[in-house]
Amino acid sequence: MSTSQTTTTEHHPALAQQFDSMEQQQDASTFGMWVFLLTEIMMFGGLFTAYLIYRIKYYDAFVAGSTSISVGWGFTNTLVLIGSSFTMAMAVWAAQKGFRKAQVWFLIGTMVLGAAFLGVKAKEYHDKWDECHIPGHIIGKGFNAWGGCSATDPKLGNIADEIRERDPKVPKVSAVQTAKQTEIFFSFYFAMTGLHAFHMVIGFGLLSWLLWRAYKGEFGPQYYTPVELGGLYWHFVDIVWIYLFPLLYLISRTRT
Amino acid sequence: MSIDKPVMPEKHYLNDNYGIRSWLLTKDHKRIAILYLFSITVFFFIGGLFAGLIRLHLLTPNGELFQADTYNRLFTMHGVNMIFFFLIPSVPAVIGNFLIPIMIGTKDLAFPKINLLSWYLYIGGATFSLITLLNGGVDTGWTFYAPLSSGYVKSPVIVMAVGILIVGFSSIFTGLNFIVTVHRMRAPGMTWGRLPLFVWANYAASLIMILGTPVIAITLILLALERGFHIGIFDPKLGGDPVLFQHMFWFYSHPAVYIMILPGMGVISEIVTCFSRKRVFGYSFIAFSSIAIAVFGFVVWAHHMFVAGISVYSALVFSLLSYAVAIPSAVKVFNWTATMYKGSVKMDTPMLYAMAFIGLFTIGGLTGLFLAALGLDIHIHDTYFVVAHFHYVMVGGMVTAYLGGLHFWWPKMTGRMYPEAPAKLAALITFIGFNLTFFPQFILGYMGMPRRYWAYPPEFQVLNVLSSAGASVLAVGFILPLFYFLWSLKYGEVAGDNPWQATGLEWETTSPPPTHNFHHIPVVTKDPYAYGEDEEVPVVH
Amino acid sequence: MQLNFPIFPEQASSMAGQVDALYLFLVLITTFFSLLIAILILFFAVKYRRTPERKAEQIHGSTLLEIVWTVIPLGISMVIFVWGAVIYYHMERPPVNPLEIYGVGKQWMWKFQHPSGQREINALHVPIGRDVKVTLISQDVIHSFFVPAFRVKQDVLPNRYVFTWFKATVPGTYHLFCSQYCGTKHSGMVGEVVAMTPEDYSTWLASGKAEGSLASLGEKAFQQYGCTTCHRPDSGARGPNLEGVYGRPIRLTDNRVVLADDNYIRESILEPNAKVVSGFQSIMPTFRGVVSEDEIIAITEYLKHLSPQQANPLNNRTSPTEIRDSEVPNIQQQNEQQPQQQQTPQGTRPANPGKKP
Amino acid sequence: MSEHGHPTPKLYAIILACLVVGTVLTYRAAFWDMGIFNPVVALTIACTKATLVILFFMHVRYSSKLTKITISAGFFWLLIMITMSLSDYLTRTFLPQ
Repeated sequence: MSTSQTTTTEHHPALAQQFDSMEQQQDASTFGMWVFLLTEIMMFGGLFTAYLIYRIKYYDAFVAGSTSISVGWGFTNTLVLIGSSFTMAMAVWAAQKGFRKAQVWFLIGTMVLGAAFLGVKAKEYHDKWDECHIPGHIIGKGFNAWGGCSATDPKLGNIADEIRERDPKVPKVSAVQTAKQTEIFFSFYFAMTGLHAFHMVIGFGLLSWLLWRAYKGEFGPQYYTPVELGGLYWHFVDIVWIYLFPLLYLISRTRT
Repeated sequence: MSIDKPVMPEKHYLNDNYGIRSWLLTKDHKRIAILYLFSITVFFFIGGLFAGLIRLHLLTPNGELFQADTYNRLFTMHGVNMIFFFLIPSVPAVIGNFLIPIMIGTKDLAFPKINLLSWYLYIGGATFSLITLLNGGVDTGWTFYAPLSSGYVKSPVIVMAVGILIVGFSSIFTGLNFIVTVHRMRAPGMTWGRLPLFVWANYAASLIMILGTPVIAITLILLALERGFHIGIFDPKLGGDPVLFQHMFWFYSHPAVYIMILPGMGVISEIVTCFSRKRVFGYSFIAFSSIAIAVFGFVVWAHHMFVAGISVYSALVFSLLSYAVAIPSAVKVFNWTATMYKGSVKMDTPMLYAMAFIGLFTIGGLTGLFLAALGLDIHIHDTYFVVAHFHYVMVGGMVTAYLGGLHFWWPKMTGRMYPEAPAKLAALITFIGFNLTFFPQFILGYMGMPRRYWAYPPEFQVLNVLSSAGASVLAVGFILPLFYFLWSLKYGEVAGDNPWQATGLEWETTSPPPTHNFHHIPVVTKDPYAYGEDEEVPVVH
Repeated sequence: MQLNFPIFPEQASSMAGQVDALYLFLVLITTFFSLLIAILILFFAVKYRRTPERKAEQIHGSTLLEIVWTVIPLGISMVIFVWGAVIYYHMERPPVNPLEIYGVGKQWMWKFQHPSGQREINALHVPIGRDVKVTLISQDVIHSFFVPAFRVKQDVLPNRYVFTWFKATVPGTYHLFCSQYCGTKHSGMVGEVVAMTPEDYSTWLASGKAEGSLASLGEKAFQQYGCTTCHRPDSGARGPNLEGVYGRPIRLTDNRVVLADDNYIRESILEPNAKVVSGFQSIMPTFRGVVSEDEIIAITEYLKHLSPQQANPLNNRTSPTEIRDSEVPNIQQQNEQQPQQQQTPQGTRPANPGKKP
Repeated sequence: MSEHGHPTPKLYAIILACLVVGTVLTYRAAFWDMGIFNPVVALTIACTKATLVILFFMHVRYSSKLTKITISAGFFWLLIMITMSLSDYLTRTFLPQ
């Protein structure tokens, strides 16, 4: 299909009936994607706003919470995601140029990196589970009602203690107290990274579909809009992470 | 022109294809608009039923008809139904969906599949939230304030939140489709300065849909998580701040009232010009005031929270900005009035609705000034004054505009005229019933009757009885069109392409339009509302 | 049905007249513009009705007119804004030397406590002619304290004190409503506010069976919960001496300075280690779930009485940010140096002739 | 991308390098005590990185004005939400005289 050199004057098979030309179709689709990303900005924006308010309100607890998540894994994941953004950009470039093989490989690369990111995320979530840092307790039953965590020993108090041992400047905060406020930190941590990971999963699905079509050779210089749109989406998800990393992992690391 | 009787076109979008599949899998924006028309009518009457029961209950002061719990569920379901399932999709998803592509001269919206998807999301989400009715409905009020909704009520709040979330995505996709279509799909010669004001208004409303709706989505997700898992973001027991919920909720829900009213304003601009046979007065001012309303609408939300415990300084800022939104609305009203000046006015049903809109919206808008005035709002906040104000804008404004638009474009949608006499009667009944229902509520509100009260002190009874009496009249006014519209589908006079002798691309194609809207994509050479250029003074009917 | 129903609420507070004046002004504006538009529309519709002889005259617009009807509404709305803001400012400014009453809202009742110890449910007795400050808190969801005759309304939040004030002017019985939807019996969360002449009020106070003043109730609770074990005025105390603390800026362990107001004291009881006073260990257990909102209020009142000034110094402050370092007492030093003596640095403070309780 | 001028793989590689450097820098900077400037620095770097991705990976540098306006609008609205909400939270403690 892609090998048959259609020109815009003829009817390209991928041209939808409501559009007059491939160019109009691509323009409209790309713009549509941007408008969609606008809604995504506002959706994450609601979370960011709420996060900011609580970060100001419960700063110390946020420091304690932030310190308990692994900055190393966060750093690694940032690099992984940036790398995947690069391969995605290259996939779009290859599609534009009509290099079918390169395009397929770059898409595979993006998916591998995306999967690696999700894998690391899963590991981090699992660690939090083990440490009893899953928020959302049923009132009165302690920090995590399911994970076998006891009600009276929220480990976050211990984190606060550790921080305190290293730095006397940090105010003394009781275990229970820290637990409650840090729980809000973890609520944000899981809500934000969870929503982000959810977007990654959707992106992964999109990429698989693109990969299939790319493998069949549907994309070429005439028609590569789906790859372009998938790319925009993937980069957006990357941008969200670029903000999440410092906001969640790097709150006042100087105190540790 | 009245000599040769108009005939129905042979082939049009309604008879292009038959069968349930051709409707449920259609990608034609016109058919999707009809799907929306059916579904929002259903939800309108469900919501109306709840309203009727509320008014019936309030006939007596001591709450004798329903239990308090039932009453609370009634007003919540009324609010949710009317706002999320009727008002927000009403004009954009029905009339806008049908007309925007035709008005700008294109074959369809930019993304027909997404358009169909958004109808499915709408119907799916709305039906999903009606599941709560099996459990008696939700009793949080449509505002879902935490921590009441997150921890105290026993009704299925999460189901409702998910339902509204899904409908929210439907709204986002509709807005997205409109914006891209208006930007990228205009016919040759259709410049921004030639766009019909209806398109401008819907464009402005779409901006709010895509910028505001995602925020309510995330807010409802957090609320559901709070209720399900006690994550502590809104629950003060866990260190959360319930006022934050209000901020996030109103960040969407205040602009959302402009999603509801702006498209209605667009309808009025079309009707007033057509029935006055006049160019619109101050085209660019009306067009830009729509955008101004959409933008300013985003910076005034905390005027819903003046007594909620927000900072004094913040309250001052939000109050000041609230007045900024009043100005463009005033500009529109004055421009419509001026458009009628020295026109050639014919008072057909759509014009009656338009005139009612201008009057009622003026009252609704001006009473908004009461609520934005800080010292005064303290007293009337959360009273029936707010209820009356809101209904003047939403029923007196939006529903009136929607009905006006439906009458105006009914011949275009179905190819047949509605019967004029019962329609005029219905318009009159609606107007009288509406004022009788809601005007007493202003007085009740200033007297201090709080909203959402199942029982009230006896001195408020007379006004409540008046209001309930008005509601029964209003109900007749709303049910009447249902019958004569249905009747007209079979027996209505064949309308012809342009029964109103109106300008605008939608009147240049057949009624009903063909599946691809035009036989040839039109080229626009004239300004909008070019009345009076080739005028032979038509007297229709 | 009462057929001679009122259409205007009673005016029974010092603010009511001001609010009503603005209301009437706005009614005037609304009536004027609504009639203007309605008359114009109807007039045009009749005068310019469609006839075969006459064509519409095409007018494109007029920038001058557009400016006129932009500027005039803008001017009017600015007048309304300023007027409304001035009233609001008066409403929000805390009164000096008010009668302080505490209120607790819960599903679905109001509880009030008078400083002299009277408690009321769904009723509030106040004297006329005196500023009454009501400090409010909710035990569960958000409620709203609304007295239409006084034109006051304030949402009552859980976990945080808010206040409102009024000065009743006319004796009588008025509605008290909860105006923020709060669940099933929202409309049952009503009561009455009884405004009485000062003489009647003192009679009422005397007749009520108060179990002692609010402060004495607080003192009882203070002892009952064993607060005195640590909060003692001697050098060995494990907790800061609370005499004279209320209304003062406090330095915390992390060198921040906070104002010891109602909210701070409440937080310190329920979440003792959130803001620990400099020089002390965070060893106090939480009293959440042990002590009731009513008791917290009583204890706060007791601490207030331990302060040398009777007037609430918070009423004279502008903002906590204005607290200067020199103003901040070091409670620990105070404990060590003058163990037996009740002393508070009064140097920079505006002299407020205080009577000891 | 109708307005032409395409980024090359070389340019993409340069951007990738910049992003990696930015990430390392954020990471390092978080451990230097700069007082209140820590979050400022972190967010500045994040914004720079985001801008690079938007401009080059997402081709906005080569796109129409409309796309640019759309993106600016997104961030502008986000700013409205944040600043207006904070206007309440940051001034709540002040009491009017």
